[in-house]
Amino acid sequence: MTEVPISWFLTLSAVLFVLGVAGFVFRRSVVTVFMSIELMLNAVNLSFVTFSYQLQQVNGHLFAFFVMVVAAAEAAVGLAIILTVFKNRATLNIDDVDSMKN
Amino acid sequence: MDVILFLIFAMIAVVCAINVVVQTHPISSAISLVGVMGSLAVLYLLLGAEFIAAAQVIVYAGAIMVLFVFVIMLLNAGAESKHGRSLVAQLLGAPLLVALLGLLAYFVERLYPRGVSVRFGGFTHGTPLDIGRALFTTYLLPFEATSILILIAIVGAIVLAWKEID
Amino acid sequence: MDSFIVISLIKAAVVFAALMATLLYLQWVERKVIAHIQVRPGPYRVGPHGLLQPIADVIKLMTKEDLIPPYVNKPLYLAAPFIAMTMALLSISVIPFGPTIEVAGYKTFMQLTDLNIGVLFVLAVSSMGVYGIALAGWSSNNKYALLGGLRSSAQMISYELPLSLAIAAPLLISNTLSLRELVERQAGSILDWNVLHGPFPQILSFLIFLIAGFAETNRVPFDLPEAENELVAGFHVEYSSMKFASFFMAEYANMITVSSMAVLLFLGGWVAPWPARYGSSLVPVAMFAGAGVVALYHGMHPGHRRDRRTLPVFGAAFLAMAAVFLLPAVQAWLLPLFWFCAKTGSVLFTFMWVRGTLPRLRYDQLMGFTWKFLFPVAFANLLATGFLVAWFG
Amino acid sequence: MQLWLIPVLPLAGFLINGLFGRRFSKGAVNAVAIGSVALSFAWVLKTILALSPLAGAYSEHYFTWIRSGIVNIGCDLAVDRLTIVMLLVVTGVGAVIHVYSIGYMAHEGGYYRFFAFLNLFMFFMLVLVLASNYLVMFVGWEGVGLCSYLLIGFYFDKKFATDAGNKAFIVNRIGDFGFSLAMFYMVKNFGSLDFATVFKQAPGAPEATLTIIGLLLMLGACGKSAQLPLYVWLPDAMAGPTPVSALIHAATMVTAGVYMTARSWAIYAHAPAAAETVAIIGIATAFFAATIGLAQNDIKKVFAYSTVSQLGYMFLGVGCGAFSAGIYHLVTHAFFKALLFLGAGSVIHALSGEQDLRNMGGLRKKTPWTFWTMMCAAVAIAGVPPFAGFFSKDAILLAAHHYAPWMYWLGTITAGMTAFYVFRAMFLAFFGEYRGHEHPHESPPVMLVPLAVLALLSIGGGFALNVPEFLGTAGGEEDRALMAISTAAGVMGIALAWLMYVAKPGMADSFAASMRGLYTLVYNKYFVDEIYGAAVVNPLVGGSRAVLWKGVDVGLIDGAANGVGARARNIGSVLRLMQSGNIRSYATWVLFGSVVLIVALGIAGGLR
Repeated sequence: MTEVPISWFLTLSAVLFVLGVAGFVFRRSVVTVFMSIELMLNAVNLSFVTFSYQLQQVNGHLFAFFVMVVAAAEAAVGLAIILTVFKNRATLNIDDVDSMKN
Repeated sequence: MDVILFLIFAMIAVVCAINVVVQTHPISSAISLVGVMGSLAVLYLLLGAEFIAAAQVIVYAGAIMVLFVFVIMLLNAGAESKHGRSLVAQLLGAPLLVALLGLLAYFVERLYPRGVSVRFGGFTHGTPLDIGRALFTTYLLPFEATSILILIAIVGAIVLAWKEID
Repeated sequence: MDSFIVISLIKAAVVFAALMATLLYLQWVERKVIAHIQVRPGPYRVGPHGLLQPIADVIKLMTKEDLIPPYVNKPLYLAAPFIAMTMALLSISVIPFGPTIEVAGYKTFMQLTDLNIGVLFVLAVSSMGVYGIALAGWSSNNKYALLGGLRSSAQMISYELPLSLAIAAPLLISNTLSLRELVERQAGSILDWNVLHGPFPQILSFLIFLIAGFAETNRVPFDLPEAENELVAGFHVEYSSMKFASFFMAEYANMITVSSMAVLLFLGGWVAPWPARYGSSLVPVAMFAGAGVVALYHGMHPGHRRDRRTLPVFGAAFLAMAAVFLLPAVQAWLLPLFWFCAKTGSVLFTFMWVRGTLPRLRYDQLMGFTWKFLFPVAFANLLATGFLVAWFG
Repeated sequence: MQLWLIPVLPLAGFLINGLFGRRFSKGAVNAVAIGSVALSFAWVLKTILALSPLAGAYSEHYFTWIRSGIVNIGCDLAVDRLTIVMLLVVTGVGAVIHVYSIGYMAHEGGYYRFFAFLNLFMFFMLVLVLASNYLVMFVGWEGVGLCSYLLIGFYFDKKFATDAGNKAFIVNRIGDFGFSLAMFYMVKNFGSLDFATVFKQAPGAPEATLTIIGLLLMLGACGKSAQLPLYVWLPDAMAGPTPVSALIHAATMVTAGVYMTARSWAIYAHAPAAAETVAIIGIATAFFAATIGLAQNDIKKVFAYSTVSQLGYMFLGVGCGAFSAGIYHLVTHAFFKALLFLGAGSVIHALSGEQDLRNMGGLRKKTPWTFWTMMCAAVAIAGVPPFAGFFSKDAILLAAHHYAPWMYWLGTITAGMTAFYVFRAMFLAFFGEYRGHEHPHESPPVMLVPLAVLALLSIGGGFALNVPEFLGTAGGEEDRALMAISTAAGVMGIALAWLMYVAKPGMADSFAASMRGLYTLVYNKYFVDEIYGAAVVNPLVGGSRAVLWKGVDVGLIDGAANGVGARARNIGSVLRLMQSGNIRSYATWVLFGSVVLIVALGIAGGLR
């Protein structure tokens, strides 16, 4: 058996996605939460590429590519927001950032 | 051979992903995440997605994660503080996660019987040539839209970071 | 299958050995070059003309106490030099040194492996290189190291942009991402090299590539991460012994990578500047012979007592090399290798030359230079090339 | 033939002046405004030359405007002889009045605005005239209404001016309502709004249909042309600048109703009841307005009621079946009434804004040009041969005599009254002693030249331009006796005015005192405005306050809106407990939602 069942890839993707969700829900550091989002995006990308293989067409790769672009934009803005929040409140704990103003 | 490769890198990915979640220090999480991305790149190669694999390393690991590491270093973020709590997350979080994973796995298994399988070289249309061709014909408008998005993100990041400390 | 693995292993061993030797002696060469620019002899004590100096350095570094400060983040502190070294060496694996050759009945490339996305691979690996430095700076738990790491990551992210854009321009002309095909499309004479190619010579992007390459390898004038007079050595201030050596070797390996990439992308790889029928195959012969003669002459009239023995030996060796180049059996693979090494060496010499000439930039100048000058120029150049390719292609 | 150029040239003038006029010098504004109208006039002349002798209609199709079911309405323009007459009046008189406005408006604010509006008016008026179907005509119809509103309220910082503008606009809505209904009815019955199609089908249509259409169209015409009972806006419209009164509210726009009725004569010809209604309304308005005119002291009001009265004459002519006579009177009226208004403007200008006849007098010496030119117009309107008014009025009265003799006699009495009140105004203004305080001065040449031009037209326009013959419907045989009677009525009116206001100045007052009640009634315009106010306006306002505002708006709409808001707040105060601001809680809720979604999808069978 040298071939990998396609469901394994999808299951791996699901596992990674759930781990990302877990990070989002249980971590308190803003940066880690942010990285959990990236982890989820990666998991979804894996699904896209897998589907692309299954359907033998390149569209899934394009979606993955766009996800990367959006992730890059999101990282730039998100990290800038984190910097601003840190400047203003001197905290990286996500539970401290629960009101619009101090 | 393909199965062995898959199992190795899937293992690395899962272990690193768990590490991302359980590490209390952001930089450890970040390095683990780089590990996840690297092993995912290998899996992409296995699926015939050469370009995406390279882009994964260049964009994700090489740019986005470096940015994360940079910010963590800049803020000198230590291990996360333990105070603060979310009752909802504590009570509902774990059961819901288990439910989600179970549902996803169940549906994947139900929807994808064992017949379809992946073999290295089974898909050869993931070259930069194919991606580029699709990107500049079918997906031209989304592509241009993302370039605008990037521009906006740059401007937004600069505006946000420009603000002086109050 | 088996022969493939065997050949690959042999090639890997050969390339690794050659690379290590080059890394060792590159430092000697650099010290010599800098010394001569500054009108002093440089290493001279260990071995003839200091030729054994690198060996001595290695022995010294290996036998030194490997000190791990108590306040560092140990796993990352240990991983950082390893990452830096690995990433630096990894990109060598896709760089071709010459065309297909036939050794003992086996046909093979003078290259560890040919990827059809070789250029992307090199970019990807080099973009990972920053982790070594950043992590080293952070895990050392030292403010100078942290500053060095911060600077280096910001600098490398920033300079990667013009670097990629500068790479994209010749790729547009050659229309391939495989490093091997890239060279094959520049075959012919010097006028077919991308740097001088046809209606759109890439001189501008070659210069941008070189400048960004200096920054990517943290070389003078962009060596702020390790600015010794303000950061007392930057990110590797807490490292000693072989770990310190790893960073050094990584830097030199990166230099070699950047130089060979410049050669492959812009200078035609292993292709001779003009076709063999006009005598390009005689150039190495003439060079080695000339060097041999000069060495022999100086051996007759030695400046130092020791040179009386060493210089004639070297002269004889050079003459022997010249003779080897005349053998038709080896010419097929030796000539391309010679041209590749000669070109890479020239670029490396430029690196050293710049280091010996230019002062270090200030940090804001460094960032302003790339974002406000290099990036727009690279972009404009890429746009112009794109339009020209679309127009004439 | 590029008919579209005729209206579009003034439109271009409007756009240029309207958009950039603020930065222009007065000279530039003049050049643009008058140039565009003059070019339009020139293009009309060229059109006439190119199309003569113009036996039938010539039309141009530009694009399909509305296509829906059976209705296919194009943006079409057409020219026939009727249109030619109107075009010449509109562009010719329009151009003259533009020139006059240079002098009149020289010291007013909003100079460029005034000319921009005038040009816009010209555009819409020309569209109205050139239209080849009712809808395009309606566009022009509404457009001139808009311009009328804008120009009546030109001095928008004065309350009475804006009120007058509102009144004109609202009263016209009633008429436009009739016009729209007529169009709907036409589409329903004829399936088209094209003049040619409708008129071709008219002879075969049931008389009831045609009568309804005719009456509805008449309602529209009554609004636009200030006929009973919708005439009340026109006297108030004198709040606008005098050139506007001359151009819009005497010469062109108010005659649009007459034009429209004449244009639709094919319908009226087969709907005698509707035609008779038009005639009755016309003669009633003519008589009624003339009586009011007898006792007015504001010089512009006198002429305004005179305009209403003369429009009544035109309707009388059209209603009697002599539509060419009505148009004939329309043309001559455009000359002499425009001249009267411009002369009045010149007087007002001379007296720096004084409009009350009681504060004038003896201006004959001070402003000789104005006096003599206005005298031409006064004689013309009085119906003295061979001035312009004589011919056209006589044609109408002749037709009326054929139609119903009582209309002729009422018309003749009205003619006498017309002569009386016009000359009353003339004598009060120009004879006797000066009773005012300002220092009168003659107007500049730029105002006097248009007066002279119009005076020539008032003198010679009658026999030089035989409109009925041009329109191909020459009137019946001449009746010298009837002619003599109507002329005598006019002369008698003049003589009476001379007697009462020049020969024995005290006589008018004693006469008014002796008939106190009647005089008060007439002086107060029969209290029509007050009656309308009590009967229509106040109940409407009161009803709106009580029912629409307090009941519907506050009770129902506000109540519903506030009720929805209050319920939402109640619900929100419960849901708010979930909005802790804690991001991880939110994430957990999102997770919860996605799990529910997947389960729901699975149960529904979406994931198969």
